[in-house]
Amino acid sequence: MTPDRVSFRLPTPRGLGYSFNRVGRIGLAVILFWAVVAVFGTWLTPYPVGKIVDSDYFSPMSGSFWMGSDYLGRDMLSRIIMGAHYTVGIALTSVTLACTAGVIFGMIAAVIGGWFDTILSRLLDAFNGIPSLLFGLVVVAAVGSSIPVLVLTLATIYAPGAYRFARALAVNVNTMDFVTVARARGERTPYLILHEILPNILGPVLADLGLRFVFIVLVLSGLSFLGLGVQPPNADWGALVRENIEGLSLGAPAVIFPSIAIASLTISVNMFIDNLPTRIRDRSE
Amino acid sequence: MPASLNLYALIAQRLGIALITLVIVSFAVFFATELLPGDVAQILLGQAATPQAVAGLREAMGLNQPAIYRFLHWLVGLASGDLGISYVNNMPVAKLIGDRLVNSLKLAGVTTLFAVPIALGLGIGAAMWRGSIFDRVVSMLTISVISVPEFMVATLAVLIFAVWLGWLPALSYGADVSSWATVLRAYAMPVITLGFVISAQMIRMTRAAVIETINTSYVEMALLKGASRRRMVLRHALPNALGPIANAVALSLSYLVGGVIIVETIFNYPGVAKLMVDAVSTRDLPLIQSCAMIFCVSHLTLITLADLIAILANPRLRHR
Amino acid sequence: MTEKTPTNWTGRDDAMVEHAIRRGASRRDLLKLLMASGVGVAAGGSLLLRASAALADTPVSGGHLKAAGWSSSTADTLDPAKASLSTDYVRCCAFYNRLTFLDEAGQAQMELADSMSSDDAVTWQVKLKKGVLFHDGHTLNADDVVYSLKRHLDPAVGSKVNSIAKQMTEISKVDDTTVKIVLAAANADLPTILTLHHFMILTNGTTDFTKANGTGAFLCESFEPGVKSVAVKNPHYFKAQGPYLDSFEFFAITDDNARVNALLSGDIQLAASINPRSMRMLDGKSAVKTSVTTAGNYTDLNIRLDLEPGDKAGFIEGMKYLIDREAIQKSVLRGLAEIGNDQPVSAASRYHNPNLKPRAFDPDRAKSLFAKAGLLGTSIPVIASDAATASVDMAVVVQQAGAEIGLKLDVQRVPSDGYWSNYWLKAPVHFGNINPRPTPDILFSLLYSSDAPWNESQYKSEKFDKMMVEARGALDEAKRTEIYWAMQEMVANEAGTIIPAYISNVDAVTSKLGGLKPNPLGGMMGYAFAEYVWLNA
Amino acid sequence: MTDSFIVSVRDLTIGATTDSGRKVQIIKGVSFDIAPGEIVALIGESGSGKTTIALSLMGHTRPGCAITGGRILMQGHDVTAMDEKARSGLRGTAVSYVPQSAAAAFNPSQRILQQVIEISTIHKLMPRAQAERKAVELFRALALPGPETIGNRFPHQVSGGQLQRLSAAMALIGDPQLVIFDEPTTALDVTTQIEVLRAFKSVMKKSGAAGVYVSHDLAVVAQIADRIIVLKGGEIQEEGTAQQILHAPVHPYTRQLVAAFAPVPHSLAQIERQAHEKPILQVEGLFVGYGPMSGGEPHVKILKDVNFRLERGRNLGVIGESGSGKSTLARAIAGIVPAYRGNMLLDGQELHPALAERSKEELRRAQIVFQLADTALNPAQSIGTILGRPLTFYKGTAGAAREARVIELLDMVRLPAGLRHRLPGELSGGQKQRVNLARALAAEPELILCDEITSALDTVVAAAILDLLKELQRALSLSYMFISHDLSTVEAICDDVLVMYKGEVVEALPAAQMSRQAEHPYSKLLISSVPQLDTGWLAGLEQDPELVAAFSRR
Repeated sequence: MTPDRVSFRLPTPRGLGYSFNRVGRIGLAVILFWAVVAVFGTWLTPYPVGKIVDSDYFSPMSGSFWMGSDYLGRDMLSRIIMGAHYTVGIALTSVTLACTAGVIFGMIAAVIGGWFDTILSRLLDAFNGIPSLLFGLVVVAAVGSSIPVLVLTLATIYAPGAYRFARALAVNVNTMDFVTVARARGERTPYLILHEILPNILGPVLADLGLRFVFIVLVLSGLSFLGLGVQPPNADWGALVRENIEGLSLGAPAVIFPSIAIASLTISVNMFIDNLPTRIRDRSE
Repeated sequence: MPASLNLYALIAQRLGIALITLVIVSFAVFFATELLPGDVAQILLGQAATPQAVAGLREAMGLNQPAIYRFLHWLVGLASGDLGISYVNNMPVAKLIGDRLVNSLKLAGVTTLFAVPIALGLGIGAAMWRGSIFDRVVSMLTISVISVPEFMVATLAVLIFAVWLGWLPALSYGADVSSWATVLRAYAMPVITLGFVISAQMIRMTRAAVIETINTSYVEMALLKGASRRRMVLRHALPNALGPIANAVALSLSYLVGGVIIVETIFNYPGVAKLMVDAVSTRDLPLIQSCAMIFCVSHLTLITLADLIAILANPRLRHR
Repeated sequence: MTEKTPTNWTGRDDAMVEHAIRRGASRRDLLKLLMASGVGVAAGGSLLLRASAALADTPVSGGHLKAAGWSSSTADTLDPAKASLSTDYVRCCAFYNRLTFLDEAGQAQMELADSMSSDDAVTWQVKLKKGVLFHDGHTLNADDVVYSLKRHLDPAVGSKVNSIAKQMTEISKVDDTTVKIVLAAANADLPTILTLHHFMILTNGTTDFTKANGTGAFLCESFEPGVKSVAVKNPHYFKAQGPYLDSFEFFAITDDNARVNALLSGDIQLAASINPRSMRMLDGKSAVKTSVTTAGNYTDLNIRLDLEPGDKAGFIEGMKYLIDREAIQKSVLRGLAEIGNDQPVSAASRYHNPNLKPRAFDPDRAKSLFAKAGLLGTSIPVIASDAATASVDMAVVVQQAGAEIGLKLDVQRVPSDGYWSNYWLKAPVHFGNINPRPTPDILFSLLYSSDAPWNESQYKSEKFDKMMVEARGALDEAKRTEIYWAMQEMVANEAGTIIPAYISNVDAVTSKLGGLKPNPLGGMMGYAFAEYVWLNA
Repeated sequence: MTDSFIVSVRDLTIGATTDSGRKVQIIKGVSFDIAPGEIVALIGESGSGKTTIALSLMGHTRPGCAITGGRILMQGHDVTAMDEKARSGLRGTAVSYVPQSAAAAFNPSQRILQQVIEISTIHKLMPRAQAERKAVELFRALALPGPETIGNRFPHQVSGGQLQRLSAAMALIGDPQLVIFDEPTTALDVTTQIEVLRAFKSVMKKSGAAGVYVSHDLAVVAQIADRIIVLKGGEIQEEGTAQQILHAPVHPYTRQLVAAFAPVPHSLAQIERQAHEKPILQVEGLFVGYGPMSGGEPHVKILKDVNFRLERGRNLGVIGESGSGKSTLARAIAGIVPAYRGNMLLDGQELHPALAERSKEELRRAQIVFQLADTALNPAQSIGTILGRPLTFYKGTAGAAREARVIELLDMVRLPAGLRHRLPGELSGGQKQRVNLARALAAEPELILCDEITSALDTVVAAAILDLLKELQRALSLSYMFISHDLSTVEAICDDVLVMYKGEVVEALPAAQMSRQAEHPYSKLLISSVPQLDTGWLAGLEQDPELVAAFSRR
């Protein structure tokens, strides 16, 4: 009977799911590849990561060393596989921490508003002004370099950005009528944040998380460049590039492969984020 | 209400907020650096540190006074332009920073001069011809650049331009700067590296900002008036995207002051970032604090400026 | 020092190398050639330099030299007492002079002193050269020397050599050109001790070090800490020879790779302390050459005898067998090193004990020792840092060897910043790095005597202390040598310092640079190169 | 054959590509002609394709859409066959466009005059000075105040009605043969709408250009169009002269449309009332504002001294134009915007101004329903969750009981039970508004504050919602406070009416006698401005120009 069925609607095939273009698929494939390597890499290394297996150094690709050897004559393939474990692991943990903290505080600031919002936003803005690498250096100088310290430092560096982003989104959602309705109903802040706001900013937040992941991989490699990072004999990719950078002029695979590894991961994350699968909305309105 | 008065009030408010933030930040910076472990006296004496020598030096340097006293002293000094005396070599911090800051600003200035117009041009172009080959190439390039560690870009640039081709000097500082041509040569390498890094960000953000305004009704209206794509973008979309673009540029420039530690290291360029790293390794607190303040001040100045540009570019606020 | 190390090197070899260079052979070819003739790469490098230097050893005057060291900071100073980095040493050598200096053979030679004499090695008479002018025109006299030496005794100055200077109980002026130095105990090495860079002579009463006013070969034109210094030729230099350069500029490029690149691109003419990994970059580059100095710099693994696990019998001995010295020499240091035998006096010193053989790599033996000590299966932290040259790589080599016999070494790389104050001497198992010192006495008294300020493994032996004092006063060379040999043996067997290799310092220079020779005080001619080198057109 | 027409559209089909890449037809073979000087209205609901057709006349389709078939002949030139450059040449000179929201269609950073004469700049039609003179003439013709100077202002400095007229000047500067009006008065208040319509009408007559007038509002169209084309689902339903469509519609859909306009007299809800019963809502001396407080008064004051009583079982309408404070009144009663002075009594009990200070029970008894169901329903929650939450929140209902109650609620608003698994985005506008209403009902309230709940809906759909409201009132003995700018809606459902102007109640009237009993000049103006379904209404309307000037902010 409903007379509002007269409004024009296209046939909506339900459950058709998502559309996903080729570039995005390639990105996802590379990300998954590295994820698998990161998780199962420990069992895949052909040689122990710390063992000097080649009497030469910066040796080219060969049957026994698929990616050549590093400056000490260690097997690069093993080291890159191990590096995936650390690079992906550290970056993912940090980015998750940073975004979780940033998003929670961003939503609280947006919902509560007022002085809490102003002071927190301004402080974090100013904190953004401290160059991230220098901040990393100071922290590591203060408390030493270990994986937890590294993760926390990176998370601290990126939390303000995540906060800003989440706050801007949450402020928009907060003005929506459904939040007002919930408020008029008498709902408290935690409910508003978790049930009304969070689900509506989750998409962009996840995309932002991806981009931040890229930056963290790069900052991590920058920190490695300045001599901080994972403990030997393990190394993240940035550290691998760093320790073998002398091989660059020789075209040594020892420096080229970890660079490719970094670039492939970061580029594919970017490609994936830029071409996220879109939910199909077959509606003309 | 009088338009200008309101505008001034708004500007004054932004400046006031920036100033208050600065005071809070100075407090945070001072006490955060105080928490750094390691004793400057001990580090100064290095391998020769004996307990008596350390105690004597601490006394002489006034390190035994309470922290809050030193903070107030420092803050008052800061306000009057006195940055204190370096613990390490007894020179005024202002003098130590002075030249370095000029160097940093020079590098930032030259990079800005080149990178900003190029980045804005490419960003706007990519937005104007959205979806074209040009747009795709620019987008892919920017993604590639922001995906590669900075030290790789720098080292590759040195290898190619200085070592293999021999076109440019590998070091930028201490080079011959007697004429414009030589200045350009000297700055080429770090500027290329930094230019790559910051343009990529600016291009992305400019493109996004312009595309956002292209999707507005008034740009569609321009199309329906028969305007060309160029006119639509340059006359209608761009002026309204100034705010976000200024913000993107401000963030990039802020990076140029303090975030260039890797470039300074590789090109042996004596800027403030390297100074701060040195200061950290020698626990030279007055120097660390001053450097940190410089970064915060420049960042705040830039984002406040961008904020003001956004306010001034907005006719609703300008012509009330 | 390498000059006399390759005892099987003959003049015929010299001629062969020289001939090869004339033919235009690449550096790598030559190294192969030298390897073939059974000479260590390190020795080969310096011989190579000598051989090539022979081509053009006529000094040329003029030119501007740019040289880069590897470290500098705002702590850079023109105060010799506080000098702590290579950068400081280079500047001090250019702007000031010492009473004595160390020649290529490791012998103390007179510089500002005309002579130094003593009958009992306790009371010394120092005669000064006459008519030596400071840069400001002031003439050198005994007051200047007394002031310069006495500064080191004042704790407020914060001298780095305070502990060494303390043995000078009296420093007094006899007349305008004579100074008397009385020592607490006999020490025949005083002339050598005074070759240390800290003992530069200033004008009486100098407290301002924003400019350098010395007697040195160069005038200080500008000095910016952590940035660079520019020096111009001293027209009134008291030595007959040199300086040849019109001016030189010194700064640091901290990044190893950037330093080599700067040399390759021609932006600098001298790059100090090249990473062994970079050697291959220099291959086949005719525009550059290297100068290798094996002076006795070493990175050692220190295990404190008074803390766990070093206090467990057999652990230190086991570690000495577990450390693969050959792998460290070949892979970590790329051959630019000599295998060490756990004592600090290197083959560059004339007191080196050649009979003391390095321990062989023997993991099985190490394993049984660890098993006896009950340490297999436990995790032992090992502190390493980039601050101690190559220590991280060495740690990884030992770690891997340990992993294969079931000893878990937990390598912790800590930042260079603060390494020396926070970890060195303190951690139970850690790495240290010791710069070359001119005499065994300095090494032993700094590092191994019971009251040594830097007793890395907390080695304490009364017998050793007595022998040290005895050798110090022994004016008979043979007797001293004998005592030093015995002391080296004690250190190698009893102390907890494992010295796997003596690291060569490699300076890379443009092939136009002439006059650069190795020196036992360290790279860049014991940091004093500026005065001696010249640029060929 | 086409010579006598400015525009001939033949078998036009326009396709769109959906997110999944699937192609669909949104315009399915449309043909019509427009003669010179004739104004043709395209009328239909949202999604009927009326704007798409209008834009296609300029050779423009929105992103994702494309002309897939048929021809559009503009003075004999085939627009569909032109390249982009040729189309650009056409735009502004042969055919021009007056947008729905002039506020959005003016570039905020350029002065108005510059934008008005931009067409002449782009097409190099005349020298700048001449163009400016022409613009001023048009401003005058459009009855804009200060025609000489208004062009020097920025868009945000003039009112919405003026901007809409300025956009007409912008469209006419290039002397086009055809002007497309795309719902140009929809966003305006009724009093403003009249002036704008008058201006359009006179200026079109003067220029002799033909027009296409796109609208969903039959009454508006009736005042300006010669011919009306009724669209639905991308197809033409009926085409005829304005008189014929209004008075003798043939197609059932057209009849439905016209019927929705017929006033439905409201009869008092038959609820037993006891004489002594307290009013469900009583408001006394209410003042509302926001901003920093000084001396107990906020910086910005919105409502001033509002007083009224709403008896149980009766409905109160609040009418007024945008900015009159009617929505704020609803929000103040709901506690969302706290009042700073005055009392609110719910069933005789004092309500605290601030939301946080009210008890759950108080909150439950008065529910608010917002205008835009799109933003009032959380797009990330299923309908079941949205309806279930108030049940859990107020009553602690959970599990199967909750599920059962949700189904009951859906049934109450005439929606199928299966809908509870869907997300709001998958529902039509009417369905969403029903869910919006059901959510308020879930709290079992006694009073529902309806804030423009039918304004965003198509006429037919809105009528159905009103029917539902009445039905529910009978079944659940509810009281409504009904806020609307649309007088006919208020008339259809309310017993009493408050007329608001600039934050004050200017008059309280019984709804049935609104037009007869209104005494306050503003009420009179407002009531007389509502367009009637009569082609001669606008021409015959007489309003005191001074009154108009005093009350309509132009």
